[in-house]
Amino acid sequence: MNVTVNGEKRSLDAGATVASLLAELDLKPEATVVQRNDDVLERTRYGEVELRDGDVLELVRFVGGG
Amino acid sequence: MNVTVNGEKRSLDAGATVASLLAELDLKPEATVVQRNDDVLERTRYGEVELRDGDVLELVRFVGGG
Amino acid sequence: MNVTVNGEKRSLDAGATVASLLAELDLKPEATVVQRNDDVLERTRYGEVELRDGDVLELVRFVGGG
Amino acid sequence: MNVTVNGEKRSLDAGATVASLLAELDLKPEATVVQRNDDVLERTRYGEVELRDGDVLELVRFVGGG
Amino acid sequence: MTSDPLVIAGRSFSSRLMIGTGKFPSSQSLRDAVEASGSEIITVALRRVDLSKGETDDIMSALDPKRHLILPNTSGARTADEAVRLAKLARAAGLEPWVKLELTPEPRYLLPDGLETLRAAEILVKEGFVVLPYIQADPILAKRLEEVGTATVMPLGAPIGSNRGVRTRDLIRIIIEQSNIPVVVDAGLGAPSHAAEAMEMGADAVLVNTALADAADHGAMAKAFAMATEAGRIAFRAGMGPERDAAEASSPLTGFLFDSK
Amino acid sequence: MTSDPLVIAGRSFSSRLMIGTGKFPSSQSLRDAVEASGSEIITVALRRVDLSKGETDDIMSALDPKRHLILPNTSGARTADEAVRLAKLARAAGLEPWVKLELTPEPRYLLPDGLETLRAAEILVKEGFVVLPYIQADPILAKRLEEVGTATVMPLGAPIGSNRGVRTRDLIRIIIEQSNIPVVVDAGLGAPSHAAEAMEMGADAVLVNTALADAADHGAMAKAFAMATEAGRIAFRAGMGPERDAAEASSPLTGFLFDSK
Amino acid sequence: MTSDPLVIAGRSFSSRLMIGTGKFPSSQSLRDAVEASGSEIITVALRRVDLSKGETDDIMSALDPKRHLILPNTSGARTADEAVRLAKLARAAGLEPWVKLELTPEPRYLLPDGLETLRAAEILVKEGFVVLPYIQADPILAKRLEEVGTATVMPLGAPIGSNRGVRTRDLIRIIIEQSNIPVVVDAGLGAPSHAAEAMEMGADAVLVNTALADAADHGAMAKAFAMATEAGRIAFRAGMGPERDAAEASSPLTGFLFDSK
Amino acid sequence: MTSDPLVIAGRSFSSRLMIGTGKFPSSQSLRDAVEASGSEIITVALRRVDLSKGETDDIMSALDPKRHLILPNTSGARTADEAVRLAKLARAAGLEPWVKLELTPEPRYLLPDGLETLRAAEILVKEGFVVLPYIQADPILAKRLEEVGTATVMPLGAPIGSNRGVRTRDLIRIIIEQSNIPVVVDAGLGAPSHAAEAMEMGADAVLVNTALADAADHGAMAKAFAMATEAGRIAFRAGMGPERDAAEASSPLTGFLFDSK
Repeated sequence: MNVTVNGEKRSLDAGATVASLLAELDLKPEATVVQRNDDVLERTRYGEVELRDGDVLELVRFVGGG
Repeated sequence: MNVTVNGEKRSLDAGATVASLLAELDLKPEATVVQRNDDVLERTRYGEVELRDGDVLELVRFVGGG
Repeated sequence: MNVTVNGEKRSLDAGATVASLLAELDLKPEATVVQRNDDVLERTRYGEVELRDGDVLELVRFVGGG
Repeated sequence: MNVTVNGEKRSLDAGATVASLLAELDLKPEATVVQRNDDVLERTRYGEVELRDGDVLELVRFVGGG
Repeated sequence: MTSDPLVIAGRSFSSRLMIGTGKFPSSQSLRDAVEASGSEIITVALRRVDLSKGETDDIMSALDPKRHLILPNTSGARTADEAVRLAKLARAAGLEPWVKLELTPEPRYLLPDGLETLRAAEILVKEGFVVLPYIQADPILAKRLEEVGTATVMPLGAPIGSNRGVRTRDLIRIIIEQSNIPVVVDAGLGAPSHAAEAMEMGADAVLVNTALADAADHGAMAKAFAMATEAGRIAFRAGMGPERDAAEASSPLTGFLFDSK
Repeated sequence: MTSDPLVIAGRSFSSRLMIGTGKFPSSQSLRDAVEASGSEIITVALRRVDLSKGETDDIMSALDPKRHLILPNTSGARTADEAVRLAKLARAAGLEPWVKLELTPEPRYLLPDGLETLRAAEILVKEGFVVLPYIQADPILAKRLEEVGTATVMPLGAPIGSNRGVRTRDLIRIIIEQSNIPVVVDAGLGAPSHAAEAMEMGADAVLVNTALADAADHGAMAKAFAMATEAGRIAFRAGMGPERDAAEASSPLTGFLFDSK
Repeated sequence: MTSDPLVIAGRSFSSRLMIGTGKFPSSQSLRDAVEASGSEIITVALRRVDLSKGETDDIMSALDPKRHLILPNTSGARTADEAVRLAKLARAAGLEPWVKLELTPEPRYLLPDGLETLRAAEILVKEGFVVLPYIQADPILAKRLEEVGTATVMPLGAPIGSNRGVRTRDLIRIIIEQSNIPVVVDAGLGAPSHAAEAMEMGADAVLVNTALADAADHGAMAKAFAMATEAGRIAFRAGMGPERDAAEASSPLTGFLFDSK
Repeated sequence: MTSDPLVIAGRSFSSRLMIGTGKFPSSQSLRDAVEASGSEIITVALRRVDLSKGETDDIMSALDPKRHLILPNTSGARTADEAVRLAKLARAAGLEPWVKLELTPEPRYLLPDGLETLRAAEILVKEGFVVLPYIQADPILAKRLEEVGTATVMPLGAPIGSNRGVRTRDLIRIIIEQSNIPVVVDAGLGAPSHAAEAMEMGADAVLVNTALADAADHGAMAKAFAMATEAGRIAFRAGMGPERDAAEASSPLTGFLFDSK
């Protein structure tokens, strides 16, 4: 299936979850905020949430800022 | 008849014109801008324009300003 | 005998000492520096030092300063 | 004969004058101030003044300054 | 300086000093200042006649519409709507459709309200006015006003009448750097050196009033501001040298006497 | 301003701008600056002829002794003795017995040495010179120099050639307040606004060099300084208003429209 | 200073120094600064993960939610709408509903857009956020923000990262005089003396970032700012003396020796 | 800061804030200031006893010779000779042979006389005194004093008691750059931010008196100056960032949300 991650198209295997996507991208779940189609997901549910074709994901984190 | 001049109630004789009002107030027509019920009057017509009961007049002039 | 104290003439009884002068002036010896004819006297000797006619004394102290 | 000009030793033919020296150095007399052994020479006399062995000369001019 | 005219809304002016007409002790002192300033753009305000006073001096008698662009301000307005009404009244009274847009809700410092000013500017530009807005030294607001079509921006150097000079210089500098319309430094200029500084920074013009009215000799002070404004402009165009941390000798550092080789 | 001459050592000058002649890229650019400045007091330096170069431009050709008081400086001198010798040499070379006394032992900031300057001043005054000493903005030293008979004091605004302006304003103000001889602000004036500020403070004159030589258009910059210097003087005499913390309205705060009673 | 807490939106803080976390060369240097500053309010930004980079340092590991109020800013937003979305995202990510509202459309000077900031502030306040808006030193805008319910105003001293100090002091002074909510001077403070000056003027707090990141020793600089901020606050409360034109002797002017009567 | 002692004449001090004892309303307020300042070098003056008054407070009771170096000044002296006599009198009275050399002939601005100060310094150094001369911000004089062997130079920031801050900063900077002995900024420091600024510039210490005596809470103000002085020193050593003309973002300028690729 195809999803958009941070503005980039990306194809994932069926059954992919947020957790598996983060693992694939080598990102720590606890440091990453995930917005899916305008909803921000709770960190605890990253394992359950299955991605769907056409999902638009924003993977965001806090960085240094003034 | 009663008119409002610069926020003050004032009673005038019937037939009073803008010109007669300015004269009564000792004001130079050429230095005074007259707004009557939201219309600004042409200076040349001060003599003709008869005032009506309930008219609201603003007598205005240019002063020093920065 | 006559002495000059801080620019003022003053007459003292014969036998007056620095200590007796300070007492007469109601001044604490430990807070007062005494210069006599250009010599600064040691505080311990105020009791012994007898004043002589014509002595010029400067009674000085430390005060607040920047 | 030998003279010192602006701190440099220099040998001149006998009979050399200030004027001939300036000419040799390609300097305008009217723009050059000549000090010889602490005396400043009058411009009008540059032609007459013969230099002597051991003379110390300062050739000076006005330049731009603030 | 006719070779270097100030152009506002397609109209050329040879003087870069605008003056205000407030607070002069007499018509004569105002006439002296107007004359000596050589100004071509002169501001006036609109006020109700004081009926209790009757006839008083007519400010307009000191001005000559042939030589002076009489620029009405909207002082007294606290909202965009009031400012628009004042502008229209001035135009209806026979002045050209130019207006110094001035919206100062707070009386202690008389600082302009950027939001209401922008709102009024949009309306007045649509109504065909040439709009010269008085603003704080806010480069973002200046850009917004340029976008809605004002003819200039008039950022303040310091509060009106404070004579404090170009205290906002860091921001004025940015406004000048970014602006495509003339920048007129208005308010707070209390000395000719302040006007010169603004012009040296690249401002297109300055507006002065209080400093002239404050003077003991109004005509002389107006002349002084005119000269300093022109001097600052000439210097800006002549290319100024950089500020240096150390000294740079003005006399040669070689050829000293008394050195022997 | 002929009604307000600058008087130094009993001699009157109509211009209050003195200029230096150093660092101009060409004789022509210097001529342009001299002409446009309208200056009547113009400084030059004395240097050894560079024998390796032969004939070069003659600075004096740009000056006219009838219109200009040519004021030699003692730049290059590191001691009172050297300064005195330079002054005498200049006089012997045909200049009038006027000298800008300049004693700057240290090359990085070229700040004047007050002690040597005072020592040289005493000697030169005795020798009949009209002495204009370049000094740091030291009010005590300024008084000492006045006491030994110098014709002026010339405190610096900032280091020579730094273009930093009147950084010493707090002390210049005191010197002006206490001085009975003309105060000429010299060095560091990099913009016409700096010259105007010095004059507004009550200085009697200013001296400028680097700012003119730095300019792209030397004549224009000289004209700008001349105008600003005069503007500052006129303003000083016209009586300037006070600096205020709050605003002071330039338009009336009464008679607003839209108020009903 | 626990007897003099900073209170924002009903919450008390003992430190009046807020710090930003940008531009530190390493997590350790940031940790050092956070520790030494004693700050209780620390700003962070929200950014997309760079997918090409994979895992990187986690800024949050340097912060302790128990001791620090982590204040997300809306940097990157160019419109009110974007700012609102960023604020909500930060809250959804688990931070408290506090936000430093920062709307800087122009990249060269990063000056905040007052109109969009006001618009965003109204929305965020309605949504229940504690809003700390970054603004230019505009007293009129500051009042408007107070009226719509922001918790503070954060006027800039100079452009972000410029280290220029409180260049807007004339206007900051007015904002402090007129404000009923805490005034936090933000941006441009490059030295501890700048922070102290802001506090002496009566500011309630300061925010610093670049000056800490610029330092060679980040921890030491953070400590210096903490001390200077507190020093400025103490001085403000202790009642400072007036600036004087003349001297006022600190030693007695009487009782001199060597005087004879 | 014990790792960074101030060393004068071979003696180490951990505090870089020196205080004066003049003009305090009471012994208690002075004691509070001395205590809170943590100062180790404290100045006093010498005056004739007022015979008409009899016994008064003894300033020395507020000081502890074990913890404080009591530094007598020569205030009141108008000549080198008087200053030397005062220094000797203080030493004879039991103080250590240290002296703050202060020669101010003129009462309105109390500016020091450089010539007399240099003359007195030469004598006192020969007599074995540790000499700390109060001077105007004259880099040439500072060098002369260093050459004759003074232990420090103490240039003024502004006239005594004026609270105007480091107005002489351009020249103080040069003195610091060129000096091989400690530079103590003395006089005119009216706020902790002024002390911090002087230390950030690289001054070795500051001396404050009037600002403490002026305060409503003397102890608090002394503490504030102590903190600010140390903060400025720490910042100087921590390496400060440069002043920038434009902004430098403290939050990343990449990774913005809402951008699609």
